[in-house]
Amino acid sequence: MNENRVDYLVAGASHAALSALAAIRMHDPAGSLAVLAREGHLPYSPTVLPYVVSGRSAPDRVALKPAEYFARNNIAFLAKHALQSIDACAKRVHFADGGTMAYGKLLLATGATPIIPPIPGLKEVKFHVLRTLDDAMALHAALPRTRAAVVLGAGLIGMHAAENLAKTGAAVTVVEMQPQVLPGYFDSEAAGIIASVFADNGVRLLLGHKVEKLANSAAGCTLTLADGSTLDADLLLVATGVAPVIDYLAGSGVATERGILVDTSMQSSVADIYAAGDVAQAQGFYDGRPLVGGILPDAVEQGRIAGMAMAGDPAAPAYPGSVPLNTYAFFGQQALSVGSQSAGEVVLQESSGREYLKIVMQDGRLTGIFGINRPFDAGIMWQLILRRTDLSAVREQFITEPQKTARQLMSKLWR
Amino acid sequence: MNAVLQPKPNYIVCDGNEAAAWAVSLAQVDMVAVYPITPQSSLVEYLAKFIADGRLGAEIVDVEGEHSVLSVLQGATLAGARTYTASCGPGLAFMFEPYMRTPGMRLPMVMTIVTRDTLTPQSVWGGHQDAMSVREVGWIQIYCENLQEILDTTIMAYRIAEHHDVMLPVNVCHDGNYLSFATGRVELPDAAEVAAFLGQRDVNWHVALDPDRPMAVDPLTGGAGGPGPALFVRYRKGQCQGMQNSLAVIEEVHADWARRFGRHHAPLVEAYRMDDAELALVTLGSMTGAAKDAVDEARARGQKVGLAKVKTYRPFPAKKLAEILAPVKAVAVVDRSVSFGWNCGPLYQDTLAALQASNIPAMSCIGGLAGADITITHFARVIEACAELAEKRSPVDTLWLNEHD
Amino acid sequence: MSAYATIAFKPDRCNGCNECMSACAAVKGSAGQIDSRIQIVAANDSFELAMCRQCGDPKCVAVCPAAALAKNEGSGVISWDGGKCVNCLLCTVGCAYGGIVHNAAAGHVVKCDMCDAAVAGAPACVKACDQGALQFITSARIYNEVGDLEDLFVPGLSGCQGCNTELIMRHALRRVGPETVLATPPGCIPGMGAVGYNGLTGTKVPVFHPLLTNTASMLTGIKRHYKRQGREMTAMALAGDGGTSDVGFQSLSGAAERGEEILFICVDNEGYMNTGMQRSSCTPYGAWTSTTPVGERGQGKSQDAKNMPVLMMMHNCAYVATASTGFMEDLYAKLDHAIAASKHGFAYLHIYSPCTTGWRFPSQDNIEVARKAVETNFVMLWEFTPEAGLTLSRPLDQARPLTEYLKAQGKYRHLSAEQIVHIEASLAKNVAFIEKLAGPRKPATAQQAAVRA
Amino acid sequence: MIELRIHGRGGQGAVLAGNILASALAHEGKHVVAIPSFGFERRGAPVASFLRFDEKEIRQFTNIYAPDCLLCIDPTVGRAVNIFDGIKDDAIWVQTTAKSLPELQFSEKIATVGLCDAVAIARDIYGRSITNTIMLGALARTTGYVSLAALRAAIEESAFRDAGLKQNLDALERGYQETVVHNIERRAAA
Repeated sequence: MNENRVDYLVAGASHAALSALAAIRMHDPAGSLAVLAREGHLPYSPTVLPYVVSGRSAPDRVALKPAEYFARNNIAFLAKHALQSIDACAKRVHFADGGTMAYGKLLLATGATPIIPPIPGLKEVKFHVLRTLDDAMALHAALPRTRAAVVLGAGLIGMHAAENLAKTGAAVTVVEMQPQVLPGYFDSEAAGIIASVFADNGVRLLLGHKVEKLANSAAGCTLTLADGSTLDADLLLVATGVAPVIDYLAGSGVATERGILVDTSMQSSVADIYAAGDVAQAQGFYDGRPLVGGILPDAVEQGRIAGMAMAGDPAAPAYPGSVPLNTYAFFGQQALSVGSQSAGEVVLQESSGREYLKIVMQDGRLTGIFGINRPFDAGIMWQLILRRTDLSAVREQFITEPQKTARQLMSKLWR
Repeated sequence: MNAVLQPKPNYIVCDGNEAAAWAVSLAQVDMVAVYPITPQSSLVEYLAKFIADGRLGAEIVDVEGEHSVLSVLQGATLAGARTYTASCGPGLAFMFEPYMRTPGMRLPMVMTIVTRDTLTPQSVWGGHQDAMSVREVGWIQIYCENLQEILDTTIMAYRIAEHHDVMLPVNVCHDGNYLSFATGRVELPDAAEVAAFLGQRDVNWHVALDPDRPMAVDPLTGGAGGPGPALFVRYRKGQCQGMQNSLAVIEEVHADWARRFGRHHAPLVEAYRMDDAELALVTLGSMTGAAKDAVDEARARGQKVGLAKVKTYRPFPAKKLAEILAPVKAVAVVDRSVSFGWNCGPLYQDTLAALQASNIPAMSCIGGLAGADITITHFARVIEACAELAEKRSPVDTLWLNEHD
Repeated sequence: MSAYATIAFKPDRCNGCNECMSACAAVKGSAGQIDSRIQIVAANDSFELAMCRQCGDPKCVAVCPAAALAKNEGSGVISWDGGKCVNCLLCTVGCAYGGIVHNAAAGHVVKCDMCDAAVAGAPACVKACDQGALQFITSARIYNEVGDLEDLFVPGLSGCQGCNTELIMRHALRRVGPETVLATPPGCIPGMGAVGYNGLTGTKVPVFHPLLTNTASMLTGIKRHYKRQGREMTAMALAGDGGTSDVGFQSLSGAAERGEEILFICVDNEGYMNTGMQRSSCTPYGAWTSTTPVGERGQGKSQDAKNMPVLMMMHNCAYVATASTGFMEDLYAKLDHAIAASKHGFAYLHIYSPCTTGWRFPSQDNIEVARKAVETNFVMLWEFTPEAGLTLSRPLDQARPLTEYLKAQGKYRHLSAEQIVHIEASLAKNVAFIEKLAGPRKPATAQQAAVRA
Repeated sequence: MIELRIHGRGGQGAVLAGNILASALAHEGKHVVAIPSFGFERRGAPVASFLRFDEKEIRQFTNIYAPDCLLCIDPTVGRAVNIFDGIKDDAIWVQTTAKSLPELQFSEKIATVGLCDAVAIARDIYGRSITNTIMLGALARTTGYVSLAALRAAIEESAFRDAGLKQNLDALERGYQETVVHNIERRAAA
């Protein structure tokens, strides 16, 4: 680094950012490179946080890269550096603490932050969120005194947290406005199976319920639902979703909708400024409309493409578009969700007990596959979707034996 | 044998093969490669002995045939070595493939041809047919008359070959049997003076196989159209120019030799008693001594006879020979080999070409094949025939000197 | 970047016995084939493989939120840390090969760890495969050891598509290095531009065409002179079989007898492939060439090939070996031995080089043909030193049927049953001869074991 | 100019004798050229070599057809070839033989004969019949062409060493001492 200028500046320090660093270094071993972490920790993944809460993951063992990695690759790792603003004309960023840094190429991978819903009284009560390692450690510290926990939101964070809270022996209630858990990843039938497993494990699910107000109570707080019923909680976790962190973009000229709009090389509307991961609003795979994916493997892919493009790597591919993806392990069960529920025709949907499988195809091509306790290789399926592999010749076999058939295709097609 | 190098007297009594070996020693060559063949064998035996005795600090490579002899030396020269070998007859024929390639690579090598007649009939005896068969390949060819000339010329050959205007290989030819095995007194020059005469060796400044100077040696050159054939033409023309340059260099080197060592040898053509000559003999090699004696005897009888000895045969000193022969009425050329295509001797053909601007009649005499002796008596016959030619001025048949010996 | 040992799968050799899966399950304490970390998938007409490829830039690692997966830079193996894994299954999304999967019995994901092959010699699945469908390729060491060496031929040599000889040339010269004088007698090697055209060079070291006949002699002169000057360098020949065994044999034999310090590599493509595919003394019996054509009376070459490497062994050279590009690790080891031997004596390396143009097979099959030649014993890999005698680099008792090799090439297409019997009988005789020279089986070295694998 | 022809058999050293003689003559300031005859020299086959010497330069490299002197180092070669072929008038003949002059037949042109039983001397010195050096002594004694001292010097410079050198010096000496020279009076009369 020279006079506070770097060739490559990466804001953010999670999957997209790390993936970009590796891609830049692969093509340009010498260019100066700095990475900014908002917090004081080494890079970690938000996805691991529920396990920090439960104690399964020790906070000092979740770092995705050791400090030595940055030294070895000649990358300046700058902790506690949050962006305040960007002067795109001068190609310079300003930090919250007043410092500045000029850049050649800038990657914005600042992630997302929890949405705090506008429920009356929420601001007056003590509640937790779960987006940072500090959040997770605070929540973990609160567990021993927790008897009755309430989780707002039945998304992935909420459900993971609810499971882990339940495993500590607390009474856990999940309140979700939607009529099912994990909306967007699983249909109601699959969600029903998941919900039943939670119920069997003592988690109370209040689906289709809306919190009207909150108030402090002796133990903690009291929630009043729309139907008039109340819940007492000595621990309240708000997990009603996240929104991209883009507040620093005011005046920068970088175009945004929900997140930062990017093209297929992850470049924003401003030259030399790129975005990847939860902050980016990239094109969707199915209809090409820009969307904020918030999917970890997608963040890795976007980071890689952004890094390659920034370094001028001629092998940089075009971003193929975001495909919804999720893996979800709960109470010893496995649920996989790859692709779209709606972009095609359901060619198979079967369930029995805790098993479930649904396959969606369009024009002989796979568009989505979803399962609970039915093994298939999610990575192979994702590739079949991305490659738009024509399955007409093996359609029946695929529907009958999706894992085996997909493996055969993989072995032949990407040999 | 009875060769001794002593400060005084600075002569040895040796045969022609040993004289050549002494010259090679004095030239301080880096490498010799050898394969024995009659009548060259004792020459390489002398060299092997000199090297074994430590008298010559050269690398000796005893290879499996003449083809490899020249190949080894090509490699060594490309690596920067001053090299030497000797061969003749069938050995020279077997060597022909690398022999043909040496001048094109402009390798300044020196090789003695201890001349021998070629097969067939099978023969192991002297004659110039071997050297004559390769006269158009691009080597400089110099013929020696006597033992002293062998020693002196072999040393001079290095300076001629390595001259930057020449850079061509040299054959020093001495006659099998009559010079290879004849013993006589030979003056030995001082080794340090020879070193000074030859100067710093620099044999691969123009083409080298040296990891410090990587280059492709002799890539394919030519092809249909394009720059290839033009490049080839420039190489060929340059090679011919090198041959022509050598005429002046040979004269200059002989002059310097005479200055330094007090022995003068005619560099291109020697004129003997030509001042008022009406008849001229043209000779090559060891036959010349007897021819000179025959000239003296004829002069004593009152015939105005002279002699031109060709020393440098390739490149052919046509201008020099024409000058020397200009005043005479007839010329008899004595060859020790034949030109099959013309039913005459090759030196005769060259002489005819040199004389083409004049109308001097010439005749071809062939003698000394397969070890045959050409005596004063034979030359007396040649002079008689020449006198007849001068009188009649009509073409005469080739005279085969030893046919009825 | 390092290269690593890897497990290679040859679908055409797999017979679906699933012994690999049993072996894996056994060594990993899994319930059975279903839990094996290697999965052979039977398709209609073939067998396919799902297992960890130990990717160079592994996505499973990149997507793991718990830092439980990591690529070991020493071994290249992607390791899984159960103490960090949170069982989120995201790695299964990252993997496009079905190489990391949830194992219900174990309660977590499992993947291939190559059985700690550095210790075990080869992974259990490979050891269990007696069909050669799984092979443990350890040739990565070549890349790691010599990958940074400069290619001393210029790019753009004009060899035929898929030329094996170009592979040999480039690998050999880069290993020998720049302190070399290279002789390439007339043939494919200079023909593809190694010496260059019209004043331009194709090689970064001093290079020349000797005559077809005098390669070893010219190198003798070069080497002797530099040695006399105390200069270290390698005098190296890359010669075709014609320039070696036919017209070049005399000078070669002479140099070998004299013990000249030369590295002589014969690139044997069994004929004069550069000039239009004429027969040489190295052309095998029955082979079609343009001078042993197939017609009403002619049925290819009617004599057996001259056994050049054995002839050279009988010169008692400092080193003689046979090698094949189908076994690069072995080839590199022999190149090292040959280079070392050329510092004190004559080193002769005979490398078999299938010719896609002259032998008539598709250009992409070159290495396959080279391997088949060795695996059928048609080409035997061995090395010789005066001290150790002849040692086999690969056992001769597990040969695949010779017809697999013959059928791979158009030049043998016309063979009659009688001719095949002749070739098989000749081969049996040759194998017996070499086995006799090799003597009783010596303990295999690690390197030999690797070649065998 | 004196022309000398040496006769012997293959292996006896006739060529070597010519070369030693040439050296000795050169040491005495003479111009000299020695030429061996050449062929496939089997051991025991008749061989000849030629030597010319003069006070002035010798230019011709040819065989000798009319010798002034014959040196015959073998007792029986005269039966195989006509050693007297072409000799000049009043020629000198130096012959190894155990016989006495009356027992020998020779050309009428011979004026001087030097006889030496070199075979017996050789058996005595070497244990076998190597006659060349002995006959050089005989030549010196008979002809006076060259001094014994010059021959001794030439032998000392040659490749003989140690015992071999001493034997050859003895041989030279005894050849010189034990040669009987006959002048053929009747020739002059004829």
